[in-house]
Amino acid sequence: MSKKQIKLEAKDVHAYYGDFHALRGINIVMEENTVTAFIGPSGCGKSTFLRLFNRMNDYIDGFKTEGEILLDGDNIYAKSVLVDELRKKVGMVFQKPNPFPKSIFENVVYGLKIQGVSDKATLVEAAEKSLQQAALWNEVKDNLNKSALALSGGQQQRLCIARALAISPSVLLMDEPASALDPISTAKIEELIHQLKEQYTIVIVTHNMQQAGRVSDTTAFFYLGELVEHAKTKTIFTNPKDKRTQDYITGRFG
Amino acid sequence: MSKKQIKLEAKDVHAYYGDFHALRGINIVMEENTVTAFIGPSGCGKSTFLRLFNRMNDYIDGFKTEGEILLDGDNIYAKSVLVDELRKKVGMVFQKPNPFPKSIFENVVYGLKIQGVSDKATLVEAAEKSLQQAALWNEVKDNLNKSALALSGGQQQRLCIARALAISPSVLLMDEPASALDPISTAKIEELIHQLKEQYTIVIVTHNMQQAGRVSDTTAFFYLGELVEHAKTKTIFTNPKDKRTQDYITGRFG
Amino acid sequence: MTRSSINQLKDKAFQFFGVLCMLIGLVFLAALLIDIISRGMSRIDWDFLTSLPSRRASRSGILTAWAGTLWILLLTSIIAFPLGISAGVYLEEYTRKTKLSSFLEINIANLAGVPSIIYGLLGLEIFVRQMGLGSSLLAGALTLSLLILPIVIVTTREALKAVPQSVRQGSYALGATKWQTIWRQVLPASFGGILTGVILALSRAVGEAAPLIVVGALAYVPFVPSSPNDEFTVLPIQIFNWTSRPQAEFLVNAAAAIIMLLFITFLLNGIAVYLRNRQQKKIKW
Amino acid sequence: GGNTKESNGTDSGENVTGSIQIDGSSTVYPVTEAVAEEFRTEAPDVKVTVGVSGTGGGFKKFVRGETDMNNSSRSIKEEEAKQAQEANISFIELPITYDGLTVVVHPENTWATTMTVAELKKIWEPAAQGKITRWNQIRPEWPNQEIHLFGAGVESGTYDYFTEAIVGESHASRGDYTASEDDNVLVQGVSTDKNALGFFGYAYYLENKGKLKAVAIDDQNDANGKGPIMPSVETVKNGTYAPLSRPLFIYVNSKAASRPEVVKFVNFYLDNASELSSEVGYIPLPAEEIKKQKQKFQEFASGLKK
Amino acid sequence: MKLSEKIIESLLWLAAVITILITAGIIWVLLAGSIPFFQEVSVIEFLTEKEWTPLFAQKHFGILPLVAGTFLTTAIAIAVALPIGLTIAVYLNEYAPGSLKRSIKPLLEILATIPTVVYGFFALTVVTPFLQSFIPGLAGFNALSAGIVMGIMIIPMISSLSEDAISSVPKSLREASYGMGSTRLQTAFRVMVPAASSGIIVSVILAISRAVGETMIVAIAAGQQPRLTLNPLVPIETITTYIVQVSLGDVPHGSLEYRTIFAAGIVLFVFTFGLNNLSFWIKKKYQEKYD
Ligand SMILES: Nc1ncnc2c1ncn2[C@@H]1O[C@H](COP(=O)(O)OP(=O)(O)OP(=O)(O)O)[C@@H](O)[C@H]1O
Ligand SMILES: Nc1ncnc2c1ncn2[C@@H]1O[C@H](COP(=O)(O)OP(=O)(O)OP(=O)(O)O)[C@@H](O)[C@H]1O
Ligand SMILES: [Mg+2]
Ligand SMILES: [Mg+2]
Ligand SMILES: O=P([O-])([O-])[O-]
Repeated sequence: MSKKQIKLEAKDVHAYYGDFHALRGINIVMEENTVTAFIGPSGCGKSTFLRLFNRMNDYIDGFKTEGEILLDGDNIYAKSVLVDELRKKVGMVFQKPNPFPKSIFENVVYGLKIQGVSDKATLVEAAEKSLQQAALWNEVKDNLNKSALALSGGQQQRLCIARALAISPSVLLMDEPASALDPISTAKIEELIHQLKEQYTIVIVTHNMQQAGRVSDTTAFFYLGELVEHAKTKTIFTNPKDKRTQDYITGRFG
Repeated sequence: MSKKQIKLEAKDVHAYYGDFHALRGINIVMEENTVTAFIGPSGCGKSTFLRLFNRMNDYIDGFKTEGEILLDGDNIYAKSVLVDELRKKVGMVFQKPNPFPKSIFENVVYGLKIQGVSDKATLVEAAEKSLQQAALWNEVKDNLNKSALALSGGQQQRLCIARALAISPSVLLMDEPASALDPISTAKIEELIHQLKEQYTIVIVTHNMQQAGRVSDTTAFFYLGELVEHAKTKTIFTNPKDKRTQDYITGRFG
Repeated sequence: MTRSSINQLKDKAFQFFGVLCMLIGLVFLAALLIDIISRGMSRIDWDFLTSLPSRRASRSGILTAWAGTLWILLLTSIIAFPLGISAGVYLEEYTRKTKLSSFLEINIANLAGVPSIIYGLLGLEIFVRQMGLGSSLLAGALTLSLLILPIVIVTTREALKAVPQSVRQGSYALGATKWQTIWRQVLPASFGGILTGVILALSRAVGEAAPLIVVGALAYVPFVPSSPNDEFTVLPIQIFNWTSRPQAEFLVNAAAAIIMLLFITFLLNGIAVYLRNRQQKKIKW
Repeated sequence: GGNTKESNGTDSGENVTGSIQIDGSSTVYPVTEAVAEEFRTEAPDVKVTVGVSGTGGGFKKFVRGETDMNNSSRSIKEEEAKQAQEANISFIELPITYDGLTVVVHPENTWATTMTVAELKKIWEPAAQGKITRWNQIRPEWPNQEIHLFGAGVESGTYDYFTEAIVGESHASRGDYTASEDDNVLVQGVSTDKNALGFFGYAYYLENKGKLKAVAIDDQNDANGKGPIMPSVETVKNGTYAPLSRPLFIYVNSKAASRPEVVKFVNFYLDNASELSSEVGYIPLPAEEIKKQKQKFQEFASGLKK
Repeated sequence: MKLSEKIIESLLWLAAVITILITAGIIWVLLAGSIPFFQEVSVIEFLTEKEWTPLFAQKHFGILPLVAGTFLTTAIAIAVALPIGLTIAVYLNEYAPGSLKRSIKPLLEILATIPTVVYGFFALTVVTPFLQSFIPGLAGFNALSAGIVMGIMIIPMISSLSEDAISSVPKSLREASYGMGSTRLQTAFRVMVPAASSGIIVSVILAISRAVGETMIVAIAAGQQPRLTLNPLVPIETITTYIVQVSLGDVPHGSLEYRTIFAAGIVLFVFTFGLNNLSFWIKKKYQEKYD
């Protein structure tokens, strides 16, 4: 792997839900156009950490964070940062597909519409492009006005990816994007991640070790709010440094 | 493994939730004083099948079953069977610990009380015995009147096991009994299963392959409502006959 | 201005408007309470609580009214609660999704929405006339019982629903019958919730005037009822009576009686809220 | 009740118990309420309830024997008496005080200080319904504003009396006005509405003098006073406040009058009617008249004993 | 099943079935009262006549003035409660910190627990004089202040039920919207409110039904004069007030006048019954959508 530009960086990040100390001093660097997988047992803080990168935790009562999160070298928690602008740069895909109860088309162009784009042609064009990127276009192109809720789970998840791509982010955060899906859909999503990596920096949380192995370049193992180990995926899976990583990988717990 | 008495048997069992065909012709035999593990991907019907053995599905609207389930050679779905009597012979432990919102003592003796036992001494004796069997006695003996909800998750689960043991069943059904627990509690429960096997016939559903490997004598792999393979646990894990079993064991899906 | 800052501005503006709307509600509430307290507080003393009604405002008290209210509360509880809780238990624990059960459900939702004055007409015709109870406490209490029955049923069901299925399953798995499970596990576990609902229903009954007017409870009743067959008056009706008198002093009396009525209502609601919170703290499923 | 001896109402000390149900006129209500209240000290164990159904509403119950006494602001009608007879009920009528029906407007109403009976008729007759809706339709110089009417409900004696006296036919009037058996509602209505015109018993006017203005009434009959005449104790007593002066009554059921607590109550009523009725704003009957009524009732009550 | 179990179940069943008897009782009472009425008064007259003077010598039996009065006060109440209630619901859901939401919701709900006589009293003695100070033509009894006060009373119905509806929209939708860079306002009105629309509509319908059936506020403060008008400044009479008025007069059993209250009652019942069924139906559909 050649040395690339640093895209995301966390410096001594702590996070608290009220009194509960959920993240304990995390330092990590993620490079441009790579896929980083977060793994670790349930409750270790993977999601919490992931959501710091687009400030999705902002509205949670009692949530506090310390330290710095840098996107392209700028602290995204600086006072001057507009959260909605940040989120346009950092897209997110959730564990369970969460399409809006609207048509497929409306889902994809939602992000553009709230930015004030109303020109029909632009919207149509953007919709097609992102649906194609998300490998969904062929399946839905004749039914753009159908309700998104009528799609299968796997299709819905790809729709959510298309929706995120439509506003041209540079980073894509994915929190267990395939855990609610069947094996075939999962394979499609993994394939998609592989393609998207060319243009996007991707961070993916997963419970499925095999999946981490298949899709990611580097893997970070979290345990009880700490980042235990971050290294090339192959290294983590074949030759982990830490005993806890070893135990987790081999299924001693989790 | 020497040839033992047949304890449980299913003959061409089908089950339906309304129109949905959840179990498709299951045949299985389980011997006395063994531990059988049910594994398989989510939704394959493990829980549905397990709950047939104490007719726990009876109250579900639209649930229907066909075929025969035999306990000690008698069909438990025969007209003459009293469900409450059956359940005294076939105990059950659930995925999430579900203690009653009462004291520890009241939890353990509940089964006896509803059978009409009201002699204080008998109850106290029974409570101690089952709590000891469940390896919980030492931790709670001074606090028998404390609310069961104040126990930790692992303790609660052992309490639920003690509660099931108190009415002296001969079969114990366990539906992912450790999946909501931390590694240490999990280890305790596994240890307990090992001990209980001497006196009880145990059926355990689990998602954790390692766990199945550790606790069970035989393992049954379910897929899409079918029983794909049932064999000695070692055989299943090292030398499965079916391609699907192989795929599942190695984490190709699930 | 950029698109984004316009959006931010709109966002802020709405936030301001939201606070304003909340204030409208709260200020109105405060104004109402302050107005009534400032009018009526000085009128409340021992004499006021223990005097019979009189044509002279300054001598008139609310003894008969609050005694009537207590009677009504008592009788209504005795009638409505066993009935409502039983119906709630049946609907939540026993019915399968049959035509009857969904019909019952629609029916109860409807009953809950029937205006209270219609219950008054029902009470007038059935209890006062057909059953010949006259404008008695019993007739009033029966009428109010029917009125709050849907509330009791619905809140009982809510409370039962809040008991996790796992508790029932735990009980069944130990060989308990259905009724044993309900009686020994489900009802005790939902007791707090049921009690909460029941108290809320009572607080509704305390404040009702319209159906009682229809069953004929508006008269000069200068004695404390001593049996369910006596005629009666209750606080809301006494208030209604006094507000429709022209003399200013009676308005003071009305305000004072309102304070007492609000006191009872808030007390009941307070108890309900307290119980609900305690229940939520005590049992975390 | 242990009172077997003939009671004349003044011999207290004996413990009378029982209950008395009274209903009827809202005009008479204040007097009966006052009497009932004072009677509590006289006979604390007698439960007296007083309803306000209006004279007509009260009579309907009275003639079926559902109540013991009826307050009435007019004499019983023939058909009502007939119904009583059919139900085997006999009764006695006792006048207790005088009232002057008062026509009132809002205090800020500067124009309508006097009105003739003819003008009142023009406003209230059935034909006026939906047509006479503005003050200047009555006198052109009055303002061109809506007129809001408040008056007694149709079950009331006041309504019967007023329609009889003004429209010329009992029970005939327009229907588009705020009609209430409860005179207090009418007071409320008129006192908060500048365009209001209403009528009710003198007592209610007196009680609310500050918030209401009475209208002087001209019956255009010089025989009983010249020109417009204001209602007052004087004008009612001397009969010049015509045609809206009237006596008020109580009616007592004969079966009830054989019960000692009722006898005691009625005697007490007559003894105190003058004082209490003037206290609540009515015009007492002359003393001899009261005496005569007591006599009459005593004969009636003792006649029942035989 | 054991016998005792059977007996208990039957008793509980009986309790549940009593609710059907109550409904049947209501319908029977209303019909038994109004069928004789409609034998004397044609339904056509009842529904089309423009005057309601059943108690007078010249009887007119047109329910329209009462319906108009009911409609007027209800419309005013909803005009007050809907914007305020919905705004509060959205505000509490998207903006207010949890602690504020937890304290404001019960505070506002106090508004719904205050007995309605109290509101009537307040409308008559405070709100009307207050409004009269800048609306000169306002009568002492009027639809306006009764409607406003009724509107305030039902704010918590709309705000709480709508808030429940909005917060039962899966959190994932809100996250999706934020994740795309929406502001809270955009999230609220483009995603949450549309997704919760059926619940919100249900809350509004129930509020309307409540306002239609509300009695004491209008009986005390809106007047007792049936008139076919939409002018909120003059005394009017609602269906409920009419029933109270006649009940106060204690019209004797069996007369035509007595039956008018059942005829009026059946109209009221039909209105609220229709509204409640509509809301129930919407709610059912909505639940199916999300489960
Ligand atoms: N909103 C919240 N309030 C309080 N505690 C929270 C909240 N969200 C998460 N936590 C706690 O923070 C810890 C980390 O949670 P997080 O969701 O980041 O874990 P995770 O690694 O993503 O787990 P999973 O694999 O189950 O998704 C957990 O202990 C969790 O209980
Ligand atoms: N009450 C029910 N009504 C309808 N369908 C049901 C019900 N319970 C289970 N099912 C369906 O039956 C199938 C088998 O469910 P079951 O719970 O037995 O799976 P499982 O193997 O135990 O899965 P898991 O590992 O997730 O517990 C699933 O597809 C499930 O959706
Ligand atoms: Mg997570
Ligand atoms: Mg399962
Ligand atoms: O109430 P009335 O005196 O007018 O019958």
